[in-house]
Amino acid sequence: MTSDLWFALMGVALIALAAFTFFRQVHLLRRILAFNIMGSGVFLVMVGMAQHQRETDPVPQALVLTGIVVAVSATALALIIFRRFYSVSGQVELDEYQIEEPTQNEDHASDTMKDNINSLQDALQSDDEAPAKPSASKGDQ
Amino acid sequence: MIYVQILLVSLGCLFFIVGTLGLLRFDDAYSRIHAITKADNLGLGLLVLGILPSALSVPQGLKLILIWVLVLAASATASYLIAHYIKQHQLSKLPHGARPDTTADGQDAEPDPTNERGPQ
Amino acid sequence: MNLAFDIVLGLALLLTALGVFSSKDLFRAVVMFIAFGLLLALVWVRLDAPDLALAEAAIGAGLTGVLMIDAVAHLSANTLQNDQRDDQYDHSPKRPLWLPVISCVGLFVLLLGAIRFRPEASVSLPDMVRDNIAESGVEHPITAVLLNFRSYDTLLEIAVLLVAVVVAMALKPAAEDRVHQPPPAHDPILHGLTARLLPAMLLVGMYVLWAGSYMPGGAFQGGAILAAALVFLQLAGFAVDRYAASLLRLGLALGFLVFLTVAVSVMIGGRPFLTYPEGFAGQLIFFIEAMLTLSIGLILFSLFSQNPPHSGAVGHQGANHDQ
Amino acid sequence: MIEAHTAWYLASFVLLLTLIAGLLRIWHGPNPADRMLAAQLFGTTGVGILLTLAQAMQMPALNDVALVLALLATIAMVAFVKRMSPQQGPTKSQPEDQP
Repeated sequence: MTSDLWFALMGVALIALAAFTFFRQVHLLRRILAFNIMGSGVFLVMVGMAQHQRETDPVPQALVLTGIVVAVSATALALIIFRRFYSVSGQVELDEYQIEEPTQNEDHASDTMKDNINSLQDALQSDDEAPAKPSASKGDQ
Repeated sequence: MIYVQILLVSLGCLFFIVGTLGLLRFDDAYSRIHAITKADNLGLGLLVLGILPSALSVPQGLKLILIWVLVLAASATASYLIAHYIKQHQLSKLPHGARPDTTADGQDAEPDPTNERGPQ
Repeated sequence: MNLAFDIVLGLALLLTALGVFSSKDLFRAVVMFIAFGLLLALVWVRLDAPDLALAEAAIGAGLTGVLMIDAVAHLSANTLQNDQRDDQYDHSPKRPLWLPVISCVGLFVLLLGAIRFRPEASVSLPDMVRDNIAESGVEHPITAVLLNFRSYDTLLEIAVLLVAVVVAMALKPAAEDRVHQPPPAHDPILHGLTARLLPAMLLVGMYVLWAGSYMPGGAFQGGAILAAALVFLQLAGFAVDRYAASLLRLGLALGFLVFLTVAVSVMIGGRPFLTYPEGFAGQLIFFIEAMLTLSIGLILFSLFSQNPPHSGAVGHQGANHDQ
Repeated sequence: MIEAHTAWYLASFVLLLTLIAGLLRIWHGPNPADRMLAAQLFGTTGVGILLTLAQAMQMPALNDVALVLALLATIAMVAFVKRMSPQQGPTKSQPEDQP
């Protein structure tokens, strides 16, 4: 039992738990958090396993270094898309498990992710007409 | 020399323990700020002093001191910022002995319902 | 002692991750995530990877935390009702449990199996790196891998970053949709700290970049520090994004363009793509790295500053009032 | 007399334990400011652990990591204070109060 192997096992546990959370939660921000931690778990497995077999190995470390920077930019982009989605639709989750009535956007009845993307696109295109077309699903409460 | 180092590092660790204990045990946010600054200033300072004799070269030693100075400046500013924030939004009750009429800060921030105690 | 430290550190990492996953309060999850980043930096130290610790300290404990706090603030600037509704979803009978459980258990078993029955590596990469390091132009093996042995990765990585920032710019709300926030309150103490800290940050960023050729450090870590410095300035109330708009556009693509230009121009001399002429490798790598640092810093900063401002949902509220 | 690097490990181990104890404050809150305070202490303790580990593992490069961490220790706090408005209840949003 070396510490490299131990941290690789921790990485495995992180990946599994993050996968659970990713599919269990609907809040997009929580999914982004879970996805980030899953990425960290993958990095741990990569470096830990490579170094468990041999000595300190610069190649996986360099790859993971690239990965960390790509991961942060992907997270930042995901957050931008999430916030844009939130300000357009007023929702923090995609509509798959919607309990309340669906959004009253122009292209009504959005039960699927695809429709959500459509509504986002519509709102983006109609940006100049009105200050965003929000769904009213939240205001009705 | 080695005994002085052991003493300094142990004292530094002790201040970190005390700071964490204060963070956990004090029951208002202002006192907690007081607790963590002990760890920041004294704990890390003593730790750096204890490590200095083992520094490999003069630049390394200067770097250690620079780290301490940076943490001092950063933690002082962070403490100020968070205290200002807590006071401004009345997130915590005042520590003992402070006069309540100095909290208002000229605005009508309403008490936070998530705070168990609420400002009195 | 050694192993005990690692075991406790690993368990603490797992504990913070569990804290992130199980917090009902979104903000608590985010603070736990910041703690997770810090512990991960310590784990990289224990895995003999100070380069990764350096990047993680700047990115995991710094930048990502700021991005997340900003996003939560964006949500709570409107209302946290969504969060409460989220709890309802959690207990909704409509949500099947089999998908999370199967994916969790399946991944766990598969990965454990992969670790248990791993194939023996047929080539020793560390040995190959050690044998060729003298020709690479730098002394630090990780920089050699990133900018010489596997420079494809780095080139494509900077391209990916560039694409991300272009997408972010495309998603920016139209000008009239944006409500201009009042300039942040002038805070003399924060102002003073930032003004004194900025030279230190730039200096440390440059030091880390320069150190990359012979010890842990390099373009990625330097870029992350530069980005954090710019984000710090922006948060402290200096309108960096407005002052530096033109510089930003220029700097975003600079790293990629310089890297590509060097990579292609060596082909004129009849050498393969992405190799360096003998004798110039060290200088060229440092030049590319300097440009990469600038680009990475500016890209990560604009991914932060391109965020729709908090007023994004103000339009939403206004629409509610109209009804 | 224990070996020098074991003593350094011991110091970093103690600091790690205080770090883990600090997690409790992040968990219990009660308000966001308390959680951020705990995160601030995390940064400083992290610097302490890195400095002691640099001695224990004979890795001077870790001092650079500690330096970066010390420089960026306040950035999350500044983001919190500047961006987060404290309305956490069911009240509708109000404009951020700027003094």
